[in-house]
Amino acid sequence: MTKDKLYNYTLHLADNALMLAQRNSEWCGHGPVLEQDIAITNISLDLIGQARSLYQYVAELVNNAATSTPPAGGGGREGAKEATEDSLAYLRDVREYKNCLLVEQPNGDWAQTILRQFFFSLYQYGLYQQLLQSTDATLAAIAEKSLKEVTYHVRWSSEWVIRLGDGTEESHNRLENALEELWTFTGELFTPASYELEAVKAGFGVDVSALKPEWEQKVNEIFSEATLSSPPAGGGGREGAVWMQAGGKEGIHTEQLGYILAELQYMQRAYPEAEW
Amino acid sequence: MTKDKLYNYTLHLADNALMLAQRNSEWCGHGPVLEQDIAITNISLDLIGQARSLYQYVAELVNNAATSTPPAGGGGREGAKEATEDSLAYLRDVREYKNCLLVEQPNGDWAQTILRQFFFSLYQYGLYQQLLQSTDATLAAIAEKSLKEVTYHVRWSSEWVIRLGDGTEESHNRLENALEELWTFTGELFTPASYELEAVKAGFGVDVSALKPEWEQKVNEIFSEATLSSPPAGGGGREGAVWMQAGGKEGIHTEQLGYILAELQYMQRAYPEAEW
Amino acid sequence: QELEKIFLSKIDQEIKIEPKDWMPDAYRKTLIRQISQHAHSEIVGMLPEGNWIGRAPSLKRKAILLAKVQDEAGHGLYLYSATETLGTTREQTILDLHSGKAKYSSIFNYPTLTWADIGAVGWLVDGAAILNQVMLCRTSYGPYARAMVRICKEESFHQRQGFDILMALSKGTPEQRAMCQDAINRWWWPSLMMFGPHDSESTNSEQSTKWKIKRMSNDELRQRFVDMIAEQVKVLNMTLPDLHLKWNEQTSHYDFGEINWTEFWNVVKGNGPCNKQRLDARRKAWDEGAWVREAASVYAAKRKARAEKKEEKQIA
Amino acid sequence: QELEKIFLSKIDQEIKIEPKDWMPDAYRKTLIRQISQHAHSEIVGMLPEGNWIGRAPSLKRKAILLAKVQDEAGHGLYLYSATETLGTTREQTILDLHSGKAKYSSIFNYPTLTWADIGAVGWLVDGAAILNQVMLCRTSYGPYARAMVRICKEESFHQRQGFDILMALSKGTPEQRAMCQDAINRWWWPSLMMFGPHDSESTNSEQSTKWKIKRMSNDELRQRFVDMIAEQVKVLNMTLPDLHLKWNEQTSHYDFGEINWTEFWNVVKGNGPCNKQRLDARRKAWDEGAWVREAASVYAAKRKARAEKKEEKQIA
Repeated sequence: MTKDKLYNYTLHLADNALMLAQRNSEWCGHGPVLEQDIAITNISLDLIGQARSLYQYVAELVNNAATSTPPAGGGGREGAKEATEDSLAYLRDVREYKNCLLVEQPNGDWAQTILRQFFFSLYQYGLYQQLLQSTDATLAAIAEKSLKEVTYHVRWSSEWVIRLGDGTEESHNRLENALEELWTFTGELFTPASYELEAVKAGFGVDVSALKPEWEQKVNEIFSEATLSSPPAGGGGREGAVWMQAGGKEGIHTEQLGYILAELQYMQRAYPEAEW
Repeated sequence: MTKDKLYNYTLHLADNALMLAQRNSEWCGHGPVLEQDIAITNISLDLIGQARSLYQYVAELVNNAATSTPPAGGGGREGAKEATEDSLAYLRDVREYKNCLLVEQPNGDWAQTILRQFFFSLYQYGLYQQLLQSTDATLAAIAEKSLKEVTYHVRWSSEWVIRLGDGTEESHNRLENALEELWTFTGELFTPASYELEAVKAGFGVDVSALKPEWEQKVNEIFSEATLSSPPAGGGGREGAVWMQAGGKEGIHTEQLGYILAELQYMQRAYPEAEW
Repeated sequence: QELEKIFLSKIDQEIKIEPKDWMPDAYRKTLIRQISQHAHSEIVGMLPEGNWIGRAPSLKRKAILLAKVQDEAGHGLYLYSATETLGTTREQTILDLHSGKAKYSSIFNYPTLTWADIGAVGWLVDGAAILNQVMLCRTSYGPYARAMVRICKEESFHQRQGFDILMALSKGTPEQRAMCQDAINRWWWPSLMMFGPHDSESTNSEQSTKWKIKRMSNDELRQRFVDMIAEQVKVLNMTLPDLHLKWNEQTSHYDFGEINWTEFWNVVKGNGPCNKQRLDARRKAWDEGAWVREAASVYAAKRKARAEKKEEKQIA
Repeated sequence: QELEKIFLSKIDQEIKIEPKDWMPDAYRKTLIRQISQHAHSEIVGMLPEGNWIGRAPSLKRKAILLAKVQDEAGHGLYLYSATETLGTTREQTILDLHSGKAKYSSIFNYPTLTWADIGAVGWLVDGAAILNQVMLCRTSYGPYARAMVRICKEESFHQRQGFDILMALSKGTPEQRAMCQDAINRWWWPSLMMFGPHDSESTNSEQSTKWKIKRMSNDELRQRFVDMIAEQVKVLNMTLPDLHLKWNEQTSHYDFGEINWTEFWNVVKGNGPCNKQRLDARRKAWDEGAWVREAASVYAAKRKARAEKKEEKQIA
């Protein structure tokens, strides 16, 4: 039972990292400056690394639990072989992915990519810091290893938010547009899914709702330095508040994800018997 | 042996129709005017219809030849079930598709879509007219049925070429850009692939090189009415001539096709056991 | 007053109101609002289904889906024409959509996530739409009623196609069956919402009923829908996601649970999962098509001018 | 004349020429042309491989490929810096690429059609590049030689990774083996062309050799490549698509068939399958990045101005 919770929780963390890595990697070879092409690719590589560690852990959980019935979306084909990082990453359909909506959004222009990274990295930073205390040693270890990377991601993306916000009129406007595009997807980060609630109860997971105040404070800080208007109050029915989309963590995605998967999974789907 | 030639030849015709149908269908719901959204979708539907008739015929050939070894790219999975229109349309990889490069090119703007359609429909018109004389009764019948549709496609796309060419300065320029983008892919239409040569010899296929003069004349006619500059002389090493790309008919495609396939094939690849 | 009397007596006698007839301003406005909303729903409705054209799992399904979405474009055309008989232009009507002034059916603000959604949309969404449209075939405004007759014919065909998709899934692999049930679960409640608020909450209904624009209430139509679907779902060997759904011997209808009206109003207000995406897509198509429309009209003018010149010459 | 003597004597003594040293104009020009062409090759070379990042068949392969393409961006940086030591700017160098004035290696004008192409590019294309680069580690211009030393280390790693991809395919399913052979067939001849025309046809070679920019001839390098690959291909249990390929006991080298020089010159002239696509992609990235570069420089200037103001205040 704990295994199941752990399975969903870890998969969620892995899917987040994979999808953002996939999106960022679309920039590789197409960045606005060579140095930044390298930087965004670096972030992509870090995220793939995180995803791999997490998927490997899930695969281990699945394979060890082989006696009990495997949880839905085990990522194995019929008559299942062992789960692997790749079966988990490549062989589920859209409803089984548990990433938040933010990371599957299109790259848009550089401003949108930057802002998406900033929002997500800042969230991941708070998350991994808390995850250091996880009762699950593997998760804590992954968090520790990742935290160094994420610290850099936060710094890099913050600097770019400031640079664009306080740069030219055009870059400022583009960043404001990106904000309008993306803000609605930030609420989900701090609204726990069922398995996150269970994970907190069980002691190995992080209470994401508690991460929000610090996240908001940091966002406001950077936005103010970037001469951006404060993001609108999020959530709920409050007058003038922006509605917050949700669903991704429970597998209800935007229509974007299907297209990501078509590309991501092509080889694994087309050559089911192959090893690479 | 004749079966093999017939197989490749027919598959080539089918792939042409399918890929252009797939491309055109991307406009559905996104066209510049409602009436034209409907029109381009109509063309897409006609082409899917043609592709289906042709694939069905290929499937028949493959299944009847079950005693002899099936030709490469039979589209069946390992331990193959019977070939069907869908196994042929969906289960080959990029090197096995025999469509010309022109039809896999991206839609671009409306001018590019129009010009691609004009070049292709005009080619198809000449082709199907000759195919009426095919010694293969099925191919002749498919040609006859399709010819009515293609006649309309030629008229519709010609009218649009004229309208854009002789419309505004912007539409004129966009059409010229489309010409620069696409002209290089027209030479392949009239350069027979190995299986086309064999098909001509065997009596069931059309000598595409013989279609060229009439095609060029009609293009020049419409271009002149559209106040467009004549397309440059095609092919070969001639000074000032545009180089003509080729390879698609032999399975050497542009990098575009891989992405088309990822989307087109997703469901069939992800659910290999399913019927729809 | 005389005119209004004639108008009302026509309504009474079930004589259709025609474009050239006198009609009250409020009647005209109500119709423009309703028909254009209906037209926009057809056009925006192309998007969620269009999302699966490229990935349809067989050539046959692809052709059927493509033809269906094309039909919706056609329905849009009929309906835009009907609004034009009331003195607006298609362009103005479309701009009202893009500015957010005009609405469209909220159902299209949900995403189509799997192929099964295409089946569920056909079966449930078109199914709900048809009930409304069948009623509208007898609506009091002539052009609207006639457009509806044409639309209804095609629409019932669409519903069967949707059901057919789900039927194939329900007989398929375990994954396909799960996909089918999941789509039904996600589309059921939003389909019920398509009939609008409860009669008691519905602001426009009373007057519309008097004018015989509407001929059945939201709740009546909704009940009819539930009764129909609750039976059909058995054929699929699937269930509807409502614990309160139960045949009621007394009323000879199905009882069913309460709709989440907060969600309903929220999506209407623009906060559905895809509101922004849908409007952005429509605006993009419109804006990127501007040069095409302009070229076409400039060319048409040129042609006309040339033809007139030629004619003059011939006369001279 | 005195200066030229010093310069030549340095070359003679294998002392590196450094940016501040006097050098003949033609030497400088040759270097700018060659190094920038080399830089462009790294950058354009990101595109064919980048085409498979999204579709890499496993997470591990995806990470390796991504890191590899990133390395190429890094190599581009080193080399653009090296050209800057010769008195050009990175921007000017890049604009010359976009205008078609500067060239890049023609090999990148071929499409990557299957995953096996990623293996073949690594093994054959990087393999050919390395032979050239190893030679250039001893080139006479200091910054270029030092950039090459760094690049060579990474590049040989890339070649092994490419070979490793093909190795996995060669041990895989029949489809994978076919994919592997097909990729080798398509990339073999273009790789041989990477060494440039025959020595007898090579216009720039002689002077470059005197100046010790080049230290081996095109044909020598090509022969070395053939000898290496002809052995390695056996490990893969694959073949090279050349009927004339044969070990020659007398020369202790492999004989091989004649290159299709018409194709070679044609692709150089811009008519390869992807010339337009590659340049369009680079121009697009550059143009769409213009506002980003501008914002960054405006911000940097603002920051600097603020810092100076602050400093002034503190001093005052």
